[in-house]
Amino acid sequence: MDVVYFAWVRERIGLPRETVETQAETVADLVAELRAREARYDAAFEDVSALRVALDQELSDFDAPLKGVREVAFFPPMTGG
Amino acid sequence: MDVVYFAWVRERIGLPRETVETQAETVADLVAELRAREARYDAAFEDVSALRVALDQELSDFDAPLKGVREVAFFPPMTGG
Amino acid sequence: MDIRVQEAAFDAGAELNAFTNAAQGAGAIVSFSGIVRDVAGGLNTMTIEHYPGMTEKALTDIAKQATDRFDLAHVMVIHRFGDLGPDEQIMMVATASRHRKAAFEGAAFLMDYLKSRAPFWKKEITQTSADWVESKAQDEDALSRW
Amino acid sequence: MDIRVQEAAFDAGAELNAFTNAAQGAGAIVSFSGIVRDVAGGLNTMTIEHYPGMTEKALTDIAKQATDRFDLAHVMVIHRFGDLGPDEQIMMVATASRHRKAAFEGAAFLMDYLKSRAPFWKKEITQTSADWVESKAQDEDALSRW
Repeated sequence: MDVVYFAWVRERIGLPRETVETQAETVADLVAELRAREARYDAAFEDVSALRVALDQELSDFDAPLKGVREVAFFPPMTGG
Repeated sequence: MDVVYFAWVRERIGLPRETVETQAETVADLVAELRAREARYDAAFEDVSALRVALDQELSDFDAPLKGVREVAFFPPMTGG
Repeated sequence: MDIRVQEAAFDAGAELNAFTNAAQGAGAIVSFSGIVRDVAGGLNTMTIEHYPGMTEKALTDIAKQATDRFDLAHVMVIHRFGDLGPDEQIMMVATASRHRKAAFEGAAFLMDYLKSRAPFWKKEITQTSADWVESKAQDEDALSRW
Repeated sequence: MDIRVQEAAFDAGAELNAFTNAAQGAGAIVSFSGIVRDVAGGLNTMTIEHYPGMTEKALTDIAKQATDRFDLAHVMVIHRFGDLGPDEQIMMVATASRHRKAAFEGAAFLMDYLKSRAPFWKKEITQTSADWVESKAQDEDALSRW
């Protein structure tokens, strides 16, 4: 599964994109796996209420199932316009 | 007192501007005087609810006093923009 | 504040750029332009009559109200009179503000008041007819929201 | 519908004129442009990051929703990414409709959704700081009116 990061999430984790081998059933499960890996992930995902998630480029939420998903993106609330 | 007309009021009365000698105390009194003059004035002022009036270039109403007023304008509702 | 009542055509794009330059630091710019629409029967000419003197006063007053109420950094109103053909620009307003909400509301306020309070009258001339455009009850109603 | 996500600068005035020509018969055109504002400390650069692929999909989806909901004759969205200096154009939306109310509401709707639903992030870089712009609660709240 491809996992991509934007803005300060990308900066905290230190990379824009990685491929993750996971059996996580939901986004929240994936976040728990990532946080357990290393301090920089733990720091980036400390407050998920400050984060947004997109599954295959559609906005989604942290309860959503990952079955069939190829790309998960984590980022802060958008500030376009 | 200068009296000016715009749009279809001007067309019905047949002139854009005239000087009127009047002792009318209010706009409504002036309208009554004009209507008594000739059929074209009577036709133009038949339905004052379809008309607007400005006194010295400020929107006003038909009850307004004419004391001190130099220019009275009659016209249909505006359609700018 | 830039208020113009003129017979000559204007270039909306050039006006938008000039307005944006004049409003440096504003962040949010909204423009509205009104274009002559064709009508059933084929429009030859739209003739716009106005009340010289009162028009400028009314537009200045409306623009001042909008500036104060929405804390606008800059306001522009251009309105033409005389004979216009289909697809010509009739008028344009622009507002500049730090925030998009104020810029949008300022421009909508300007347009609502301009429609019902500035002394312009439109006549649509086709091959077979010449009719004064009638005001709409909804245009007067639009003022009640402000 | 004209949706562009690009690094290059654009000319808002030229875009407004091209949009107006493309929307012939519409009568009412509204545009919004967003400009880089200076910040306390003096802005060197605003860097805009986006999510290639998702950005285009999100903007197209928002523009389709606006078109259907407000019966728009034409919609344009241009949004830049990369490094911008003070007073540069960040983005622009334009709407065309027969009626001014729909053109205004369509443009305000586009902006509200674009602000909170299109994947762009802004970073403000001065001599002494580099801060991601934080989203505002009021931007999320603005969606509730639609």
